[in-house]
Amino acid sequence: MNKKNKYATAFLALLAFTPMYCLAGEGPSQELYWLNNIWMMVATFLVFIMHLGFAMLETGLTRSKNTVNILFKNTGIIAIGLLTYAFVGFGLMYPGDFNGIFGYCASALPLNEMFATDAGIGYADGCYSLWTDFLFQGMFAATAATIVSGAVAGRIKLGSFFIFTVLYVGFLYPWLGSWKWGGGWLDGIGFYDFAGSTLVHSVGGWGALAGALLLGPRIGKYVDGKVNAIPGHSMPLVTIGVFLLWLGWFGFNGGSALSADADYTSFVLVTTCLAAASGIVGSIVVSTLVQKKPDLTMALNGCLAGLVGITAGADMLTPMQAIIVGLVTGAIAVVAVIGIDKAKIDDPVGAITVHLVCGIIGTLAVALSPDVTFKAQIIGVLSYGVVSFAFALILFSIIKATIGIRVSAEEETVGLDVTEHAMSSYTSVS
Amino acid sequence: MNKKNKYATAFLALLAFTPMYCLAGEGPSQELYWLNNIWMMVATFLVFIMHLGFAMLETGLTRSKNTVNILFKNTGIIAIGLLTYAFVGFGLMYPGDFNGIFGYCASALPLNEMFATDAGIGYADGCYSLWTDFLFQGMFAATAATIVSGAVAGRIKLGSFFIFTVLYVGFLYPWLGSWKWGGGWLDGIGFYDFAGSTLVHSVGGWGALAGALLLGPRIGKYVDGKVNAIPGHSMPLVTIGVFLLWLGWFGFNGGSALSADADYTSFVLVTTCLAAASGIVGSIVVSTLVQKKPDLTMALNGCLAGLVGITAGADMLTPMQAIIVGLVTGAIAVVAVIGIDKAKIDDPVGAITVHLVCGIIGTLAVALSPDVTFKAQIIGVLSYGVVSFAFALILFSIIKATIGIRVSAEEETVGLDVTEHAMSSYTSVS
Amino acid sequence: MNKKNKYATAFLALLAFTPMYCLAGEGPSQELYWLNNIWMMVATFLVFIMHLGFAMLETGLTRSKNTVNILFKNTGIIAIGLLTYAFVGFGLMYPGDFNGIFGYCASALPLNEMFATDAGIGYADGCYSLWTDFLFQGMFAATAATIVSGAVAGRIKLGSFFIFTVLYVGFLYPWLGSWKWGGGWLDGIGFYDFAGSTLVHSVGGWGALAGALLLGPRIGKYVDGKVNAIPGHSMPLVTIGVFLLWLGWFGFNGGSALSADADYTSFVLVTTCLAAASGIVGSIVVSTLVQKKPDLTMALNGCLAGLVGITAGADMLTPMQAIIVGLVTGAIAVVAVIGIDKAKIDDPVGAITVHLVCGIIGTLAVALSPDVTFKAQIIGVLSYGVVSFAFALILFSIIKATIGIRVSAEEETVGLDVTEHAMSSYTSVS
Amino acid sequence: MKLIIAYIQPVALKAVKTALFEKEIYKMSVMTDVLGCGQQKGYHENYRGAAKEVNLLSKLRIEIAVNEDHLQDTLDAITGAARSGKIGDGKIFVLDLGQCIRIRTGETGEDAIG
Amino acid sequence: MKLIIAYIQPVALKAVKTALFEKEIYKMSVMTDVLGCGQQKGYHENYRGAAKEVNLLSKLRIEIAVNEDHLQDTLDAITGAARSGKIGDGKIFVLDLGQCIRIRTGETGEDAIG
Amino acid sequence: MKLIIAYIQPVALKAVKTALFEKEIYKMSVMTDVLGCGQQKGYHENYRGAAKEVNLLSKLRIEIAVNEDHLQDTLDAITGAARSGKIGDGKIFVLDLGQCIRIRTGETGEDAIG
Ligand SMILES: Nc1ncnc2c1ncn2[C@@H]1O[C@H](COP(=O)(O)OP(=O)(O)O)[C@@H](O)[C@H]1O
Ligand SMILES: Nc1ncnc2c1ncn2[C@@H]1O[C@H](COP(=O)(O)OP(=O)(O)O)[C@@H](O)[C@H]1O
Ligand SMILES: Nc1ncnc2c1ncn2[C@@H]1O[C@H](COP(=O)(O)OP(=O)(O)O)[C@@H](O)[C@H]1O
Repeated sequence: MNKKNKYATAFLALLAFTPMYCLAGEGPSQELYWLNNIWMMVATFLVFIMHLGFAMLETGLTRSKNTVNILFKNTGIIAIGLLTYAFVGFGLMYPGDFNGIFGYCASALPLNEMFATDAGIGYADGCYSLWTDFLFQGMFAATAATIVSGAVAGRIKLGSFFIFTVLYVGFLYPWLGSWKWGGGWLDGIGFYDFAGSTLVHSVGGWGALAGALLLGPRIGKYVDGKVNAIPGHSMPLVTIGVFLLWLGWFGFNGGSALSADADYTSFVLVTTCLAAASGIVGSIVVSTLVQKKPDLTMALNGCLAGLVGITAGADMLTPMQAIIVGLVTGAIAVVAVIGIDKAKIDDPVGAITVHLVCGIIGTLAVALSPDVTFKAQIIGVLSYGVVSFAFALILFSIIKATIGIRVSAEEETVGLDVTEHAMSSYTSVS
Repeated sequence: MNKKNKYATAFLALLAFTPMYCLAGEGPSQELYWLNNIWMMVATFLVFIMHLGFAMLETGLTRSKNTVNILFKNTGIIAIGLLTYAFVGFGLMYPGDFNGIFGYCASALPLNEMFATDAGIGYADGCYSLWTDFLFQGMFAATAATIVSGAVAGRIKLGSFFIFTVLYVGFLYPWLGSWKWGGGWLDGIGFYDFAGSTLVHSVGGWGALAGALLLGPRIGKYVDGKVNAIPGHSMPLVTIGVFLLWLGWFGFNGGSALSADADYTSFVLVTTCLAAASGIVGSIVVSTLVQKKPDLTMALNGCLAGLVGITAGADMLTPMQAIIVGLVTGAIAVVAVIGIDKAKIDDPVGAITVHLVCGIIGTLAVALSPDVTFKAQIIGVLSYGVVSFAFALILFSIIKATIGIRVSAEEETVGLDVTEHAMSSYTSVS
Repeated sequence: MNKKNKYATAFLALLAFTPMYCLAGEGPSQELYWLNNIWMMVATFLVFIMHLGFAMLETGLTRSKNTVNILFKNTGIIAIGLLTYAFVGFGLMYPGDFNGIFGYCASALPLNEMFATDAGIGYADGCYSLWTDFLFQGMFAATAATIVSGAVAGRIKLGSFFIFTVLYVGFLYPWLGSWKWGGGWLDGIGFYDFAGSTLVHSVGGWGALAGALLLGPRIGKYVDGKVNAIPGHSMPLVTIGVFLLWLGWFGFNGGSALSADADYTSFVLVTTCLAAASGIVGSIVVSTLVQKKPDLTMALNGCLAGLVGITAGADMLTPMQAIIVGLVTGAIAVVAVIGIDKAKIDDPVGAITVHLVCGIIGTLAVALSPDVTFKAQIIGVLSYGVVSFAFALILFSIIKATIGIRVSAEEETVGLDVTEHAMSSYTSVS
Repeated sequence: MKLIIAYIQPVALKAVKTALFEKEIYKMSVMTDVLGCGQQKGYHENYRGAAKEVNLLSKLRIEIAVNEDHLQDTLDAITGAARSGKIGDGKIFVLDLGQCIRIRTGETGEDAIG
Repeated sequence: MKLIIAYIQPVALKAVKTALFEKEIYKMSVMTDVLGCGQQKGYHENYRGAAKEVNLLSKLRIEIAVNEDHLQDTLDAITGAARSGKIGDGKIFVLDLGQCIRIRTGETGEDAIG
Repeated sequence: MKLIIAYIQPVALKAVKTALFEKEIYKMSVMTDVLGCGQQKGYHENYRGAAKEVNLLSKLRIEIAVNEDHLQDTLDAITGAARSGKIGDGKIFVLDLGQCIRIRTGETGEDAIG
């Protein structure tokens, strides 16, 4: 049971709230197994649809001349994410008993069997099947690379991005994941990250920062020391993206309960939604104050900020604390987007703000709970930060030094749709 | 058990179809509790996605110069809806034992506790958890304001709309809801509204009518006594909106069964879908006859008309009756849209037609069932109508008299995106 | 139990993997019945949303002047599909005991009863309710016509298409379906088609081929013997379409397990997703080789190719075999799209490639499993092919000879939105 | 023959068309994706905190070829219908038109214009 | 030097381009968001029951600057390729072009045109 | 009075506008949906295996009416700011402008231009 739900269980036991059936000595009933599994499958679907959400968010916030390229990247990422996770990632992330730092279980997903021998009700105490486990975790994996995609949009070479993706999703994400969710050393010292403010979002966010730094800004973004708005080309697509991401978060957080425990799971959904709602309010207020007029993209980023913020502690904070986390992350998101722009780091979709900045805040906020220490959270944030930022920086640097990382100025000016794909995203005359 | 499922239970007992487990003396099993709760969580997700549906429908049916504004309103509404429901609405709508007209339960949602003392399997006889209950009902709440949003699009001041929203969602909707679903006086006299043809849709529709009347039509809509088409700017967005709304209705109606009872819940889905399908057919036929050519927006409105129409009686009518309700509401929707336009009430999205007109028809249609009286239905329709229309009219009038309700002619001409948000929804040159 | 799950059961028994509860002598528990039913309802929702996916795919891959027409067709199809299935199709497809070739059960869906006498836990051994059964199967039905819609886009008369749809969905699809899923003669000889590579996708694909052949290409598609690209007008819509289709496939295949059996169902989801992912990879690789630059529409078609390919054997192939099926169908999809174009068959969305070509490959690939014979698969593919192609060809020919099938050249040039609907899909000046 | 180019506010199109039809001017071409920069101040957009001065506002551009004797009528119709009195109403430019050909018939000159 | 403005049906673009290329006219500019109002009757839209007369139909506007000696060739190419014989085929206008400058090199006049 | 028509690369718009403002030319109109075909080779699109030669590239078209005495300044501003030295930089055409009317006031001629 070297899975996340170890924590769910421990936590519930801690509160003596309701004993999980799997603590009761006798095994779970077939009914419980099946219904737990239904819940986890539904959560998997919801996390899947986040990829469409990310694709639309990124497309909408960038220019139409790069749309085919962005859609292509996002289509490729989910394929790469699932396949690398099937062949490597799943075994890296859940190595079973290991030294706590690096391990590998070669047989995690039995690719050549119809039904694996260790599958069935005994797999995770009846909380979900082997296959559901793989698919749910696999859907998470691709997320880290998708986050990077947004920050490097409009200037990165397609091939270079895919090489980065294969290694970031196939190796780094699951390896670092094992430190906590695989039962590794950070798990041992009491670091808490319920559904991945740090493990998923910050890891993605560090990659985004590394990419944005190494690539430099898009042409025309910072001219004569002034920040130049390069507006996204479609606000309806941005809105579709964010609503689908919120929808997906029901599965991202709700599924991270790792069983269908009625009170536990639904409690997590409440904190999640309240943080999203107050994230919107927080960013609308600050955006209206700072920018004079309320900015739709900020309101939507605020929603995501609240969601990322609550992800680490969705099962550890009270509803009121969730609202506060939402308000704070939503408010900070506005300031961070503007600040990162001032620092001349060009992040077209606000990925660094939403996933890195708010991921860190959210992870630290778990310490509001008496059961989690601030120290453990800091150690977790730092160790994930150092390793993933370094990895991304080195990986991008090697790619830069070898096959190159950035398209030519001319290609960027014409747009990646034409230069990388020989296609246009919108065709009116034909 | 002062919740809607009282009725589900009573209804089933009535038909002696299958005894609900919770009538059996012994409590429900943990399995039943958990699986009921899964169903209700899924229904919650589906109702959530209706908000994206409404946003797309409204955006697509209006001009592109107001798109940011519409998306912003819809993003704000869901945040306002959830937060006011958490702080006030839930307690207003389900006050427990009360005088039947107005009551309040301050502790409905325990905001400062991790797990409330009255939570758990006993909360609603194992039909869903406290948290699921709140979230499902909270998702409903924001709907009423979203309906209004469509009818006032393109000319209402942003701040004024949000003030209206806070009071309509935070106070009026839950207060009126308590009359029936909270176990109030209308519940007592046998008024039946399964999932809210009246409680949600008509209440929203009355607000829409009040808003449209007080604001007056958009500039250029009625010139020299003639109705002037102001076409919506994107039919794909309208279609996305309606399909997402239909999807959401699986949860809106299916979740209103308030348990996962296999036959009961799935029966409701069948009547719901047949009404939607025949609503499309009804409006296509009438639209082709009246307008000479079949109008896509009418076909899609007809789908929603059928859905709103069946909402009150989805568990009370036979499949064939559901088809008839769909045909009738779909057909009437076409006539009503044209008629309301002839009456010079400018409703860009047809909200008054779909939600008010078809909401009333649907509520009355429940009397086709032998278990429901026409008189009770009339009383329900009228009392909800009088109070919500008066409330909306007064509230809008106060706002109009104080901070103003309508943007200036110049702002309207330029478009609310630029004047209210300093943004454009679509940017081609940058 | 003349339903698909006969096979699921037999298959599981075969592998002696886990005995289905319904084999155990005593009936299923209420909990199992309800949770099975929840799963099947969720699957129904997912299949429903595929119709939005098809609508977006088709809209995005065609020109904006035909957008209203395409959205209208797709809205009409789902209405027609559900209603004909309620009145005729359900009884045709599941006639009960019959001669194996043609049968009809008039009382399949009791339209005038609230709760049918044979409903309840005994209906399908507690795997789902009568109502869920109807709705899930009904959602499948409309799919066949939707597939045709894509291939004939931009030139077919609206009325003629709807006449075709009524007969194809209302009669042909369910009649042919009875041969296998209704327990007919093909079921008897051991033909295997888990979720419909042949029964749904090829049947639709044959109709698409017949329609494309009889209509001829769009004006300007093949000029002076050269293939002329007529690019679709919106790549974001295409992407939305494909991601929604993938999402829907979780229900299409997952629901075809016909119970919530945790291992069985989730195993199916894994093969489904791995085939989709490798379909993307296969088509990206081949597209980059053949077309020099990676084509987004090919990558997305490749995803669908993988999904269609795995649909017949999702519960019969190992994960590794699923990956191979995906790679092969994804690769072939690119070649087939180009080849069909070279053969001067104009298929704007690649329906013939994805649904017919890959449907056949997928059906044959099931023979990789030791439990299925190649011969039975060939017989199935051929008999479905002959009958449905002949039926579609004759039906389209009769329509062509009577009311006509193709709009005039002038109407086609102006676009069907204006000529068939008197509307525009996008309006900028108003 | 003259070629008239008129920049007007998008909202004025309907009125301008009606006014032209009344003067029996039925032929014209309209360009919709036009941005104008003039005395009308424009506005500030504020996208994600980066101020963006938008001094290019949406306009319509109408092009009408007319024979000399219709010139004044056409100009009057446009100015009359497009004038709101507010800055931004637009401009009309008149050019000499050397030749005009109706593609369908091959007619040229004044016969081809109407 | 002359400036040729041609309004054509969108479907004719391909043929016109080919015809021009054959006459070795390689330089042109095309405006796509153009609506034309002429003898072609237009059609009625009917949006939600409100009739809407649409007499502005989609057209393309081609602009070509040519030297005198290429004028006739260019006109012939356009008329030849754009003519379907049906109402709505379009019009060609020819203006005197006073000056022409190639931005890249600063060349002016006849040298700059091609 | 002269009517200046300039085709430029879309990216150059900002620089051109700034250059014009510096010369105190504040009035102009910009058409955004413009495709240009010239020495710039274009590229090949490859949609679903069917090659598609795209020799129409995105351009912007600026139209500025000026009085004679501003002509040179305007031309200089445009050429200066739009020149990258690469093929595709664009062209400027200058036409004689017969008349100019400010719709708002009815002013005509040189007074109306600015
Ligand atoms: N000299 C000019 N050259 C080109 N276009 C012009 C010129 N002057 C005005 N325009 C066009 O006319 C529009 C209206 O002009 P503006 O100066 O704003 O208002 P007014 O004509 O009322 O003074 C401008 O937005 C621009 O499109
Ligand atoms: N006098 C004119 N001024 C401006 N544009 C014109 C004029 N006459 C025709 N056009 C343009 O040419 C198009 C075709 O003209 P139309 O009268 O419909 O056909 P035809 O040239 O065959 O008589 C019109 O839609 C319009 O765009
Ligand atoms: N003779 C012409 N007529 C109309 N437009 C032209 C002409 N020559 C050039 N253009 C416009 O100018 C653009 C740039 O011209 P091009 O020949 O590509 O570059 P350069 O001016 O550097 O030689 C073209 O894309 C086209 O829009």
